Amino acid sequence: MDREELKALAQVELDQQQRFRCRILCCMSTPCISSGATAVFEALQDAIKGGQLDAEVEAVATGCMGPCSRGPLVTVKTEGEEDVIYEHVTADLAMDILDKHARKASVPSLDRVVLPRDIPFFSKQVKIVLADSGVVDPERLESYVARGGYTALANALREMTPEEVCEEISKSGIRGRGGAGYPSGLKWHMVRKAPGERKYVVANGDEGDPGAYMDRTLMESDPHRVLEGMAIAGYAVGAEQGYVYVRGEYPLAAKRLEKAIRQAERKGLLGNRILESPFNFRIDIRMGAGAFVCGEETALMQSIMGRRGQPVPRPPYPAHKGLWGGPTLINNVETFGNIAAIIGRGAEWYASYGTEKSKGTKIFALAGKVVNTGLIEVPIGITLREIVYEIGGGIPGNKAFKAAQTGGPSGGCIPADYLDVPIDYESLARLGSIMGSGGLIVMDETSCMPDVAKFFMEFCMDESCGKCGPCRGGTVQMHRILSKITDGCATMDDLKKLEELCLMVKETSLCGLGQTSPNPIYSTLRYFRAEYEAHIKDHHCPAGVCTFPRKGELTFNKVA
Amino acid sequence: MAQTIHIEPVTRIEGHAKITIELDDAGKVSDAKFHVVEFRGFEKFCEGRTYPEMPGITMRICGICPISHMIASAKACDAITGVRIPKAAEKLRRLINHAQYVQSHALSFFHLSAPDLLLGMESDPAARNVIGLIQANPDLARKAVRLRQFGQEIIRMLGTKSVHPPWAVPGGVRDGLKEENIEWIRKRLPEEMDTTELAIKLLLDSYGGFSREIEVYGNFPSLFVGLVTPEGGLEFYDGLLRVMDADGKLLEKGLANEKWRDIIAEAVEPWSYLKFPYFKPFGYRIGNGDIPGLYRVGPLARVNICDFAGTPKADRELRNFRRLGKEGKPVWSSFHTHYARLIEILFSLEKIGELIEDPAIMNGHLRSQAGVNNDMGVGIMEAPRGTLFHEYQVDETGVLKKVNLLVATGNNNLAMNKTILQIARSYMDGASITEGLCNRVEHGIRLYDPCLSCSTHAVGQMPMVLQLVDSKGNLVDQKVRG
Amino acid sequence: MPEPTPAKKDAAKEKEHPMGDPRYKGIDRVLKRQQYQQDALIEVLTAAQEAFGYLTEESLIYIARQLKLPFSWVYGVATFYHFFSLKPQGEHSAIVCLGTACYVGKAAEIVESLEREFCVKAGQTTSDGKLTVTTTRCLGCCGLAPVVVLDNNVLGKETPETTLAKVRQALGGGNGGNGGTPS
Amino acid sequence: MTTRQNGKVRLATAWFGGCAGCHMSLLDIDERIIDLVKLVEVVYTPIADIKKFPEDVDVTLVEGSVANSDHVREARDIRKKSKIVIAFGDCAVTGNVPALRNRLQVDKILEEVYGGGPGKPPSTEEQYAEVVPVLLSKVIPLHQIIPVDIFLPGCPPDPERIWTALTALLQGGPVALPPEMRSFG
Amino acid sequence: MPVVTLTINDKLVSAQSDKTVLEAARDAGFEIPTLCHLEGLTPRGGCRLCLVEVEGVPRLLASCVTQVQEGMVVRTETERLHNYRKMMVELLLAERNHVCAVCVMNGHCELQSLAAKLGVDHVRYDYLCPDLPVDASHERNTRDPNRCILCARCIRVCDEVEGAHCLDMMGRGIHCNIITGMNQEWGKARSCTACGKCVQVCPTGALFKKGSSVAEMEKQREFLIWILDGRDKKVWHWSR
Repeated sequence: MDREELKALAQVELDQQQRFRCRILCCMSTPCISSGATAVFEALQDAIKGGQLDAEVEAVATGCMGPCSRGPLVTVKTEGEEDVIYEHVTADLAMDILDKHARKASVPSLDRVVLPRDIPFFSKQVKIVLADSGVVDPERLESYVARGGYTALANALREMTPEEVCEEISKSGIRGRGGAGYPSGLKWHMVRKAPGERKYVVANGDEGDPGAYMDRTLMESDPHRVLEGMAIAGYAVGAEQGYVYVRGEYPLAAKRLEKAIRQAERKGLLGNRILESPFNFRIDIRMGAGAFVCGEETALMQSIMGRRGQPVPRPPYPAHKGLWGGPTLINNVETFGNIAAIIGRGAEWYASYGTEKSKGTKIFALAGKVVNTGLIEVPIGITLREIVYEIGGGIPGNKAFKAAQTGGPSGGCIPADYLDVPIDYESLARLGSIMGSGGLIVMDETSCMPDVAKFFMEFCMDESCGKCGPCRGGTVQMHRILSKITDGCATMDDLKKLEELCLMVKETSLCGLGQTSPNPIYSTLRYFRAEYEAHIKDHHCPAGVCTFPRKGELTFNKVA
Repeated sequence: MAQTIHIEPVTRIEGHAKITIELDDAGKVSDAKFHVVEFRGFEKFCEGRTYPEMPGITMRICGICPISHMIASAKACDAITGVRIPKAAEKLRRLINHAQYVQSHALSFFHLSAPDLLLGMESDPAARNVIGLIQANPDLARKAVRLRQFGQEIIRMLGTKSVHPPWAVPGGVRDGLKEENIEWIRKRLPEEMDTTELAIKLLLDSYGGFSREIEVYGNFPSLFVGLVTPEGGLEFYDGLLRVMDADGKLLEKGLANEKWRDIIAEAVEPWSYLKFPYFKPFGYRIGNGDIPGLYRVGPLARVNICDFAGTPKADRELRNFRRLGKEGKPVWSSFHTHYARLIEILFSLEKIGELIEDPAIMNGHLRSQAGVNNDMGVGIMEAPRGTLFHEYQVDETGVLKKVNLLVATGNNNLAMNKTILQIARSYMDGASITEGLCNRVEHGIRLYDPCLSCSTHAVGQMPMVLQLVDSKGNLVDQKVRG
Repeated sequence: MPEPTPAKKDAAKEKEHPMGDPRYKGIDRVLKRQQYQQDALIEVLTAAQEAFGYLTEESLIYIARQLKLPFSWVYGVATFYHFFSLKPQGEHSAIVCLGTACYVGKAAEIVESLEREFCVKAGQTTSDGKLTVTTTRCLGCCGLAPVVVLDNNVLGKETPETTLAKVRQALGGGNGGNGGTPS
Repeated sequence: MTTRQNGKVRLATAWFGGCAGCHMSLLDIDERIIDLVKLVEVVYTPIADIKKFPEDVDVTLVEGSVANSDHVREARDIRKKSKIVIAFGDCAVTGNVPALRNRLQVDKILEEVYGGGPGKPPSTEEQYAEVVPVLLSKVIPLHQIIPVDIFLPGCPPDPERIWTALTALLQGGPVALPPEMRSFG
Repeated sequence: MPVVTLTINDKLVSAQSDKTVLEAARDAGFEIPTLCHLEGLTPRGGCRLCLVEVEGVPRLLASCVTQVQEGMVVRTETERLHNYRKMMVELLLAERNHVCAVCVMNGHCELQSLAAKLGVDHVRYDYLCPDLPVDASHERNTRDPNRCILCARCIRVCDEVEGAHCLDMMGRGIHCNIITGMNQEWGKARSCTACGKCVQVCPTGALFKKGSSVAEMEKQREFLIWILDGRDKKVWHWSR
């Protein structure tokens, strides 16, 4: 296939879609499926067939639409009308939807489940990466192509030199969405210039942060976007082999990617002589098997090579010596999700979103004690208040906002005082947190901060690979001290020890997991020190979470 | 009104323990108990280790007689490998053991017991200790320190450290003696001999003032257990098990070590972490509360059961000692343990003198090599405080499956309880607790020189609190000394 | 109750696998697809776990031989990743998500109630082999927190009570409580 | 160190879960002990008859690990009454050999060690609860119960090591042992 | 090989450009503590004891895996590094059951002497006291995981020098452990050639010659350089 044929394919698909008077899009991502979306979709299909509506109405299984807690979600696209989104759809309600939109019947009961489009949840979002999520059928290449998919790749192959592609990425100002925020363009240039016979492109889909699932959603809802981004990267850096490393917990994502790769190969969008150019690029899927540390790039490479996912010291950086010694470009799945848009619409357009130092949009997984939970894509620089109170709809039960946790186990907590701080890499770092992969957990007054820190430390302790001493032993000891604090049998000396350990583990650990593991303690200590001291000095948990069986009195064995 | 008196901690012994004395409604002593209050669990945590590590681990049971444990353990390990250790190694092990007898007995006599003997049972408790002794008689104290040092120094020569030397190993020992060591020992021996003879003289001179103590400090019929040479001589390192009854009749003339289980069994009591071994053929408790299987080990027992010592000076003293027994019977009173102990120092010094003049001790072959050849090994030897049993079972790889340790002090557990009961009964009058009574009861324990670190399961410092508790357990009176 | 693996039924029809167990065919397929490349170890282990329900020692030895990798290497990899289990799993599995959102939603209480009810510790299987209770770090369903996966069905917005009821039902009958009767 | 009227430092030694080897090593300073007695007043030690730990002690050497409830109580008492507490020997510093039991469950050990013989095992009867102390589930070093000022490792610490530390202390200087004098074991 | 000049602890040092900072520092007479590093084995960078400060680099760098660069300014002994090293050794001592007094390597152990050198006279953290069985099934060697610091020297020597790869690491985090074969008894692991190299490179008493008693085990490591020089450079070291 060449560029013309690609255009033709898109046209065919568009024509096909226009034949339907009404298209009913059903979200079939994991959260909605677990809320019963399969039954809704099947009921719709049956009814369409049974009611001889096949010619006019189409039911499409799509990816995520965003407000996951309201699932199953259904979007109805009717010619000449505004799209309507329904929440909490059941099989019965699906019949009503069919009646109303396909048969133009009046079904007032449906008004209860209409999700207004003008609420801030939607209006505050800017969808670049998730533009097609919830719109396209992730299992059909044509669906993506009809939305303009793969044209960016075609244009790059045809009109741009690899150097120019890298430059375009640099100009866009996009930074790695995996957490650290390293400028992607710089990385691409580095890999492009690195000497080496064989180079590799790796999409890091080992989304380990508890509370973040944008990568999964992207891979499940719009797999071709990721593949296209990788192919462009392959062209730019001179790689012929790519790997998507998918977290083991995401079998559906792997399945859809697998399917997408096969479809793309069949159409000549991947494989040899892509779009009739001399460029060859294969993509393989590698499954993780349950190890958070494999999100760290050197550990991830070990895992791809079938080894224990233990990090190796850097330098050499993967960009110089990565998989099998070849220069390797590792970017997050979300980062790759941005590439087609940047190349397709230009770096300048992209750079118009975001702040001076952080360009574009960022997807957050909004969860915890907030009314609207789900996946949101917002321009970088938006304030936390806008996210929590406008997009998120505030805290349920009229409770007080206490803190928002970003960045998962490597991140930190942002207290209410900083609700108006714009969310970008630098501001978050100044507050002692990180952007991370985008988990954003809202906590209200019922969360105990030492307990929160203990929760994250337990995570790090379980996920430490065990290679370097400070992380292996340090996380265990930090967890012990935090346990003593939440059990009410710590001393102020323990707190001092904890702070010393934090600094030591941060500065001496081999990889990012260890280096960032004390962050939750740091930030909670920074903003909620009084809460720690209340546990230690007064044997009192202000949030009422921790129980102290023997208040103030320590038995010997407890101390031991 | 019945009461209980607590003595806590018992001091000037090697370890932690408490004593309680129970009084009946008439204020008469009805029972006395010696509680060992610590537990370390060597028998359990050694399981899973490899047997060659055992001499090094088990000697940490005790800092006073680590050599005994090291050697008993090494002997048990020898038995597991099934090898006969080289002659020189055996002689060296005997040498280090005699050195230990010198230092340990010197410590027991001078540092722990002498304050009572030389300063008086009822003297000021604040000064009634080795420091008081140093101040009262610096010359004697210096002699005592040097006698103990002599023993410790020989241990250091062989094992590089005076406490816990990593020296005896399965199949032999790690290092031998050097010429200059022998020279040093030879030069120091006469001085130490003099100190010991001086001590014997001091002790016997003081006997006149202790006639009542001799009468009631553990003066009761009992069995005596210990090792003797095949010829019936005094033996510390190796030998046959002998059991003598209170009349001097031999119940076991010379039992092979592996058969020790035939004659010894252990009982437990809820009030002590130290077990209660007894002579198995006679049973533990019988109806009237008597314990027919009660036996004693240690210097008194050893000197009682042997036919002769085997060295001139020791034999001379032994003849003198025998006269203390009534009607040709063994010596019953534990008070004479002090004397027996000093005889043993003399014997050890003489033996050290013999050993260093034996050219065979300088032979360079010190270790036999072998792997696991038996699944079980027993090592029995005489520690300063009495017979010490180590028994190991191993799997075919040499990992310990079962460890049994019966330590010297444990063997004397029943006797110690009986001794303090006897003392309490004769010195307790009315419901008031005197300081002197406390000390006398404690001295009764000190006679056995109990090494409670040794008592495996048990160690304890003996703080001393005397408590009067009524029959309902209410505290009536308490005396804390200090 | 799930089938005792469909592969067994076909055993008579299909040619016996040299290992004497037709389930090895699933492993062979992946081995071939990956061209016996050593770096495909994790994929092959995944296939073995799918075929046997857990990684048997025999299967690990087989994989090591096929990939020409040292035993210790294969064992080291198999024990590094939480996904692999070297012990047989129960007929039913309840996986409680302990991701941040679920933690904030008090998922720990669900784990505790399961542990109490069925006398198991998280990560273990009941003595009668009926139920395995495990925890996981975020299933990416944070919008539905707290989340429990019962026999591959994702259940959202759970409470200890609702989870217990569903697990009891899955185990057959309302009295699933005896599932963990200590033997 | 403040000097007393008699010019002597008030010294105490105590002994918890250990083997007495450190005390033996202290005695192994040999004749120097006679010099030491000129400088210090030994106010409490297991080898003397003072039963109650006295008030206002300058230096206390604590041998042994903390293994039972008595030790915990005594350690706290010692801390209250001593200016300087020295963890004396590996058991006090690390738990050492007594801590080898930590990998096991204490109830199980007791059961196995005392089961089988005639009679009842220790600590099972209430009337002796006060007499026979409760074992801690883990044997711990001294500094996990009370703050410790100086650590003197070694199994046992070599007499030279003890002498170096004591003389430094008695001369009022800080105790700074050279590397070869501070190793465990 | 080109030579670069760098500054280590204020001293101007020159080194071949393929050398690591550790090698350059040691050549210049500066002692940097290491546990997982052993000359002759591939560097691992796991123990983190050899961390150094490099001017202009915000992070601390493991000198065993950092190559020298022209103009580099390195500090190997600062108070910060010293404190961290102390803490690392304490963490190692706390995570397993290291009882120096009754260890076969007492007096010869790298961990023990390093602790003494760094002034670790007590461990501030809780001892974790894991219950780990001793494996004495091998005819020549014994493995006691209670004394293991997971430095992986044994794994590397078995793989890189002996070529047997009988040893590897299992589990993760605090539950890591060294295994032989399919985590089976060492005596039954057929890939073991009983060469004993692992025993000799082990810095502690975790691996020792069967039958060793307390404080008796001493290790000799020169063989590693002899083998590597003989094999790779055809240079043989004839002892005496």
